[in-house]
Amino acid sequence: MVKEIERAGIPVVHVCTVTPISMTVGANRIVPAIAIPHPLGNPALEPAEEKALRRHIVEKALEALTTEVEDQTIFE
Amino acid sequence: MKLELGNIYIKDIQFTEGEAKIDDHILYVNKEAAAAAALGEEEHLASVSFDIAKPGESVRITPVKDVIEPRVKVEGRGGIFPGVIAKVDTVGSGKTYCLKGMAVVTAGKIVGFQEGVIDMSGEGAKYTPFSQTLNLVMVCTPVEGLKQHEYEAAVRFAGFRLATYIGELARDLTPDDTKVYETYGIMEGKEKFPNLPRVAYVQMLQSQGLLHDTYVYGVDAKKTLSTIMNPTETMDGAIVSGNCVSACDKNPTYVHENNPVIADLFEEHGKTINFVCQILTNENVYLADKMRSSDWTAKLCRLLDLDGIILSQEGFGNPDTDLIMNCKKIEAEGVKTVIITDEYAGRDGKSQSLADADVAADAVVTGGNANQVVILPKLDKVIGTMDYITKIAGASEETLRADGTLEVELQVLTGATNETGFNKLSAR
Amino acid sequence: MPVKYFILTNNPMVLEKYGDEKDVRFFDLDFKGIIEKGSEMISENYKLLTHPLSGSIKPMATRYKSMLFQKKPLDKPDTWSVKLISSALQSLDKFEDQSYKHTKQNLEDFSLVDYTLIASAISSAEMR
Amino acid sequence: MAKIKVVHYINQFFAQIGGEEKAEYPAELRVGEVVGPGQALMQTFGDEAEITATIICGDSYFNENLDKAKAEIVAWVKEQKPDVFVAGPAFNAGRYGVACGTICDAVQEELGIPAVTGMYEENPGADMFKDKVYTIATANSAAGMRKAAPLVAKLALKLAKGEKVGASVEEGYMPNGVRVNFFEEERGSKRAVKMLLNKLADKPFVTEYPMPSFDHVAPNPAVKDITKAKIALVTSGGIVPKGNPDHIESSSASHYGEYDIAGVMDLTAETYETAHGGYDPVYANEDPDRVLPVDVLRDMEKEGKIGELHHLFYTTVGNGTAVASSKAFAEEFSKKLLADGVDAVILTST
Repeated sequence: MVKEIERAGIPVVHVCTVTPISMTVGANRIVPAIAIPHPLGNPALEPAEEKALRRHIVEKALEALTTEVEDQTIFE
Repeated sequence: MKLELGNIYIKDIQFTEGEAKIDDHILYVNKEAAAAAALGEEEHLASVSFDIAKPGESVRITPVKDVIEPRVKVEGRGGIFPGVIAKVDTVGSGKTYCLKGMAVVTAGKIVGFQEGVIDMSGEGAKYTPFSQTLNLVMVCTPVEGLKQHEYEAAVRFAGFRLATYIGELARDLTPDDTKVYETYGIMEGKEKFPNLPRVAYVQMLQSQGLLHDTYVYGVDAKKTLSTIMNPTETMDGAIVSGNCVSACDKNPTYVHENNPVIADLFEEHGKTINFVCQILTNENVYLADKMRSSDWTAKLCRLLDLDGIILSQEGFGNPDTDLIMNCKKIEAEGVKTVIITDEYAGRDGKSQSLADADVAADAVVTGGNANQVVILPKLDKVIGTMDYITKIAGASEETLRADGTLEVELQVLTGATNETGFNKLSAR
Repeated sequence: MPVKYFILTNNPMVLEKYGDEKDVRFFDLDFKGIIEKGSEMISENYKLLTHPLSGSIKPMATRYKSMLFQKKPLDKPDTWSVKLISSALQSLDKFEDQSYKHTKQNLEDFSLVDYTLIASAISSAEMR
Repeated sequence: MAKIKVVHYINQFFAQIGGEEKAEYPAELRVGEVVGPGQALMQTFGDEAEITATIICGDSYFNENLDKAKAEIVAWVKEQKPDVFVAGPAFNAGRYGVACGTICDAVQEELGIPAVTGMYEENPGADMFKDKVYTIATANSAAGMRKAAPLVAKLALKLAKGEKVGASVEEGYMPNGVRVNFFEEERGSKRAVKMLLNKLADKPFVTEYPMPSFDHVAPNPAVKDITKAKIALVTSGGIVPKGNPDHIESSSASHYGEYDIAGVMDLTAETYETAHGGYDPVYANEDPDRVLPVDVLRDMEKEGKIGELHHLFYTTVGNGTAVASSKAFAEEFSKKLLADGVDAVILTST
């Protein structure tokens, strides 16, 4: 899906747990997620802490969207 | 280095109670003598049995381990299969006779799922080159409790001993025709053909580990750095197969002896190209080995001031990575490459054929899609055993169908999608 | 100098042979499962040292796969490892699932071949 | 045995009605008539097949009234019940090529009738349809009719008779991504030597296996000012409103969902859930924000860190869904995102 969104001319960041799959499907901007059942969260944390973690990932995603990239880049 | 190959065209093979010989192009085999020659002092094999399969007969040979062409060295240094049967010596010069139109085929369960099938008639015969040869088949039975790799080595050597023994029967014959192959030293070649493009053959040898090995003068290719040799050395059996995997694209010893790239480059040698040499490189499992071997191969191409090379691989998946690395690095040295491979594009032909790719590989010859499904007819006779057929790589569950026909992928047919360009099968 | 590594495998023979003297991480998964486990390792920044498609036995035909990984994780996923494992993942679907072949005898053969492949890689890694 | 029935589609030019000035010519069905290039096809059909009807349609009419023209023509073809449908060949006429590809694809998809067309490789219709419709590679002008028509006709006969179609280089159609085995005249090593000789002499050669370019899509330029940007959320994690109103399947999804989150500040266990069958749904159902970060983006919206969170989000289930389907979903909703002025997308996957 990520390739079609990019092909349509819309910059897209792929927040994905298993980055190799993200590379395979052709994502150019990749942000590693936490885990498959809860990519942008961690139930073991306190709600406030978990939201902060989520915010950190979303900020990484925005950073990816605002960074020029030549080819597939993982934003750690 | 100059080698004269003498071809003796075998018209038929027959068993005899009398003395083994070749008379008027007919090979007479005495089973006891042949068994004795094949076994030598081998204690790992309980027994060997012989059978003959002729083109067009309703016969299936399976599981097939190796296919070997009997040859004999009548003049020049060393003997056939140096470092394996003959003592170590630099072969590739002098005079060698080859028994054309026939092959020694070793069969026997080594690793239950790997060996291939040779059908002498029907749909399968179209795809395996060894349906066209008179096959002297040796079925090897191991001693009780023998480990697989010991059994593999035992069958391998028994095959070479038998092929050498049969080749010796031709020592005093006169060949039907002869062909001379000559290569020169680097400088000498440059002087002789100053403005012909300098071309070499880069051969990747299967070398991933037990049952995936190739031996050069008896040395396991896995442990070697890329090296160069005279292409005529292969004609005296300098390279032999110890490979048990993926019947369709492994190189049986027969293909090493009759390498088509070497033959077709010699055709152009001195006319349109200067066939400088052959380069050997391996296909290891360890990634750093792949880096080292492909770097070394590209370095050799540069050192030899080559203009172009033909690159062939052996096997699938793991070697695809080496194939692309070799191609990329050699092209980066300014040496033009053409690669020969086969494909695994899925049964529907829609999957990606190779496990790796690069824009540098812009000149590819393909030996066909090994996943293509074919229906093999029920044949009257089986040499070897049928109970592995559903286990052979590529055979699927419904392989053995009610009417006795076999639905299998080309993968199971020995040599079907060979990657040295041995066959005419291709794909688009 | 020799590389520090750990072995990721679903092959009981590898666990049995190397279990006590080497860092063997065994997971009882099928072929697809162990390749996916390898992919997870790579997304946790571990560098792959061997080719995931080693051995010309076709994926899905064999059940076992062992892989070497560099012991110390990098700071981010290693691009070559990602490329190799994703190509292996992709090639899984072009091969018919042949797990029906996993008879007892064959499993021993598959196990042996996988063990010998990783052994040949270990000798390279340890520069023996 | 009965003759094979063929319906032939051509544009206004090849029907000798006129050129560009007649491109608005509406779709017309001429039963029992063989028109223009139809004659050339008939030479190869001989008495094996006959063109039972010719459909003529102006290139502009077709492309500007796409759904109407397609429906009309497919209905006529349905009526005629041909064994095979032939369109063109269109050579290098762009809109004509696209029309041929579109109508052949529609006939195959909607009626299950095999179709074949022909055009020049640079015709835009080629890249669009060669993987779906057998497309004979032709010269770039009608001068190539003599060579193209027999190839189109022969392939049409084969498709009508349900015979096995050979490799692209044997039948003359453009490689369509399906590898087909066949036997060459010469063995591989000989072909390799010849290819090397051409490559060495900088002469043209044709590779037997073009390397896949991984169909890599180049990255778009970065968002200039994120604080003014409209961001949309898309997920393959299957987040849907509680009760999964559109019944998105838990695996191999056949469609995607478009849902409005205007005024929604946070996804809660009571209001949203996951339809995804491929992972343990407990955590996502507990707090769907863990898959679709609406809560954080609403905060950022309030703080002016982003311009706006788009009120629509798109969702499907990535588990086992065919690549072709998820590709089609994304192509469709990307058009909607563009139409809604979305500047960037955050796609979350499990």
